[in-house]
Amino acid sequence: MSKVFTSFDEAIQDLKDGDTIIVGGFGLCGIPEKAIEAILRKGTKNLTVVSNNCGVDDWGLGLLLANKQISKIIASYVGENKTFEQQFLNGEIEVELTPQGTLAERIRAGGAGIPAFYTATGVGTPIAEGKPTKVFDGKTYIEERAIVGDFAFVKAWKGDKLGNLVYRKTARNFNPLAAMAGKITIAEVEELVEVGELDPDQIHTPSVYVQRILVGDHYEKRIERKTTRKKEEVY
Amino acid sequence: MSKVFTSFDEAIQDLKDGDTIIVGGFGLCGIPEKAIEAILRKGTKNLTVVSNNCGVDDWGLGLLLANKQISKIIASYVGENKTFEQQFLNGEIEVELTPQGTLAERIRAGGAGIPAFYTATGVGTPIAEGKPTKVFDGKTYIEERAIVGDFAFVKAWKGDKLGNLVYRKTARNFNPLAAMAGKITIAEVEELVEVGELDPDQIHTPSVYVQRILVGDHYEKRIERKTTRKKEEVY
Amino acid sequence: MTLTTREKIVKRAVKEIKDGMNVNLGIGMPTLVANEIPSDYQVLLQSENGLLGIGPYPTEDEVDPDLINAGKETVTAVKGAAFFDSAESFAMIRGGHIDLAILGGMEVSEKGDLANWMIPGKMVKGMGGAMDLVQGAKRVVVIMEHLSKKGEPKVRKECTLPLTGQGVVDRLITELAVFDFTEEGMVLIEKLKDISLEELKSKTEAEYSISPNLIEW
Amino acid sequence: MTLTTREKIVKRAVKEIKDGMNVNLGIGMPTLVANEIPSDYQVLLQSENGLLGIGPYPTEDEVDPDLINAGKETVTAVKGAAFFDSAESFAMIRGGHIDLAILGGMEVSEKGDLANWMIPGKMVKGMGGAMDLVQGAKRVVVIMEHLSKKGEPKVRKECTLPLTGQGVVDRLITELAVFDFTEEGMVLIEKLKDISLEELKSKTEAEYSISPNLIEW
Repeated sequence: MSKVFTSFDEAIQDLKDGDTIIVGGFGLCGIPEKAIEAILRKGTKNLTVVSNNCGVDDWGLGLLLANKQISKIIASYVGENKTFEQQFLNGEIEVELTPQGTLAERIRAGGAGIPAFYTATGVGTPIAEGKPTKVFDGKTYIEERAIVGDFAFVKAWKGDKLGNLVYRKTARNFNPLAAMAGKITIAEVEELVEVGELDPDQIHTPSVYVQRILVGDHYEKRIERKTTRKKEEVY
Repeated sequence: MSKVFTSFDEAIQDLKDGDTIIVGGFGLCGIPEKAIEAILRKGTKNLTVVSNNCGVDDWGLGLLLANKQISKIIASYVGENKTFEQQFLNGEIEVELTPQGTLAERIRAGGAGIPAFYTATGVGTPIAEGKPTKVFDGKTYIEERAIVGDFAFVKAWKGDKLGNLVYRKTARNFNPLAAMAGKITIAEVEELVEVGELDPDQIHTPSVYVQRILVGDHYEKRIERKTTRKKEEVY
Repeated sequence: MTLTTREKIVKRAVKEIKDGMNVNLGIGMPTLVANEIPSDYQVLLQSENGLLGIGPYPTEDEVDPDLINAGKETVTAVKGAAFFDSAESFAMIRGGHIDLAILGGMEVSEKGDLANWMIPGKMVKGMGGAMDLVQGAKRVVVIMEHLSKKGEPKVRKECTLPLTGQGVVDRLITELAVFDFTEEGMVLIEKLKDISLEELKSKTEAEYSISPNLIEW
Repeated sequence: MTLTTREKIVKRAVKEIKDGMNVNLGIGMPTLVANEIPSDYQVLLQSENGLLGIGPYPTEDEVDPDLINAGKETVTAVKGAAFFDSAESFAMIRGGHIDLAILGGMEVSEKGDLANWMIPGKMVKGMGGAMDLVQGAKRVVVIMEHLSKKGEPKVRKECTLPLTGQGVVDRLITELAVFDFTEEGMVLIEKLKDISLEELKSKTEAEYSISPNLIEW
């Protein structure tokens, strides 16, 4: 009955070719590094990946791209990736660009049992093409559909053995939403604590959303753009 | 420029007859006691009140009912209130019963700029009457509209002077949603702390949603149904 | 010890709960099911006002006005509990993350319709979270007495009261019998030994088939 | 000291920020505006990846891979900052809680349309949060150079590039002029002293009226 796994390979055993996976993270921040590595090892093909970005050439989801495991991406920005560019121009990969806020809300809606909602985002732009619209109080809105994943992969800072999760700083981003929207949600954490150690008022993802939990070691947490100031610099 | 007020009467000075107010709380738990008392003193009439419940006869929103300040209630359950019953049967008050989850989501949608969403809740029941429906993947859903308040009144445990809020236990309930959906959101807290004292990872309501904040003293926190066990009782 | 009608229903209802489940128990009789959950089970009880992991009632010293259940009773929270706001709470419910909801009923129809929130002509109190629960929970079990206080059938061909949900009930448990609602219609799957099939039929307005694997207790 | 074109634009743009505002600054030139905000202002900068209260870049010791801005640069957080998830972040944006968004542009039309995310024939990178920001922020200010690198007008009758938003721009700031988009159309409200109205007109494809209170700098 325990949700705690010790092997990432075992935790993703039932991931199948053609599955839709929702992956937490923004850029390279708060990405489920260890699960992505396991998917790379497993070699699952034809994945539809829902994620705000798609990694860089040699890290994060970029690894799955390079290994040609992804056939479709639903994302808001895929700009940092030459592998992607090539595969897109070759017609090897389908892309559904979605405004970032709409993407976040579509994933939340998938988790919350809301099949569709309306937003003004994208009205009058290419994003609106083919989508139903409706006027409320004189303003036009687009209908956007929910997203549900066969699996969701999330990365948290701490988690307890029941699956309650706490994120750190901007590594939270899409992770709590992804957790809600996976039929099977697999959480990886830097620190796995005993049940009762997390303050119930401070849990970001309640355990009900998490089916499997693992602790990962040696998180690389790669930085995409390291920007610093000199110590004496006044901001 | 400070958001900090010291007088509840001053904080609600611009509340007008006929305004829509969204009020946090579930039952008598986590209700903005002090703001309600100020509204009672001010005597504002014809209020549309959006709140999960409507207090009891002599406490919470029941005080505004008894003083005939409310002309319409949008709530999920109004069962604990004889004053309400009388006014309803006399036709003095209009009621829009809304399933609790739909109510919560309508308020969140109001705060999140989503004019409408679909839910299966209430399909085939009196709640669906007169509402547009739509079929997604073979299942019928009802379209539900967002709620925005002229004012929102919320009660938090701690708040800082910028308006960041932290709630305690089940006193959170509708409060974070109400905070999002008020054109002017007035937060009352048990403890007002300096900016920087709250952990940024643990804030439930970010300051952007709060326009005015006050500390209240001597919270009564009335209990509706005190249920206890004997110490030795094993559960 | 002879069990009361409610005790009988509660004893049967608790068997619906499996180890590891996240469960929402409705107000009233369903709340009593909590006391019967085997102590070695890891079950989290959800309270739609914003708590996953309801604990026992507090001792006098533990009473906390900031910690109540959906019935507005003071409660405690178990280890591993989480608090959240009402939108998150119903995201859980509506999104199918609650494995089981056990709810009371006024009437259930043979199509699995449920009425449990409103009696026409009487004061309307509201549906609270019941309409969300019956649509959202993965499995909906209704527990109620087989007949009304006046001896009228509550298991109906069609509900006479306004509905809480249409075709939402998976299983109905009364003190006399257990019925499942399937694609092929309503099926009697369990009954009291002491009641004949004829007598049960006479007390049930709904039409149902009888499972070939009928269990008697 | 002579200011570069970008510096001129940034200096003018910062005047849009008032004390007490919650502001979102786009990636690129808008990010530079942060450095010019008067130090006595209580302004919170929002980063759509989940931070309200962006601080300065970290020192080498402070670098934290878990703390980045929407441009994926390492940053710090100010006192009073809050972290949240992406749905909450865009609830803030879409719900009109961000007072001001300052964004870069490729083209702006006389109707206040903005194009800033896609060049046909070139690789599409994505719109990120720009489409949400232009629809949701209470006020949208676009900053861009008046002409393209090839010397072509970027302030257009109609955008030639795919839109980010239709009729969403409240104010446009270039190194030559400032325009408002009102119910009565596009209005020139400020311009560089050194440029004649004729020259400005020749560099601007869009049609605009001239404010009776035209300011020159």
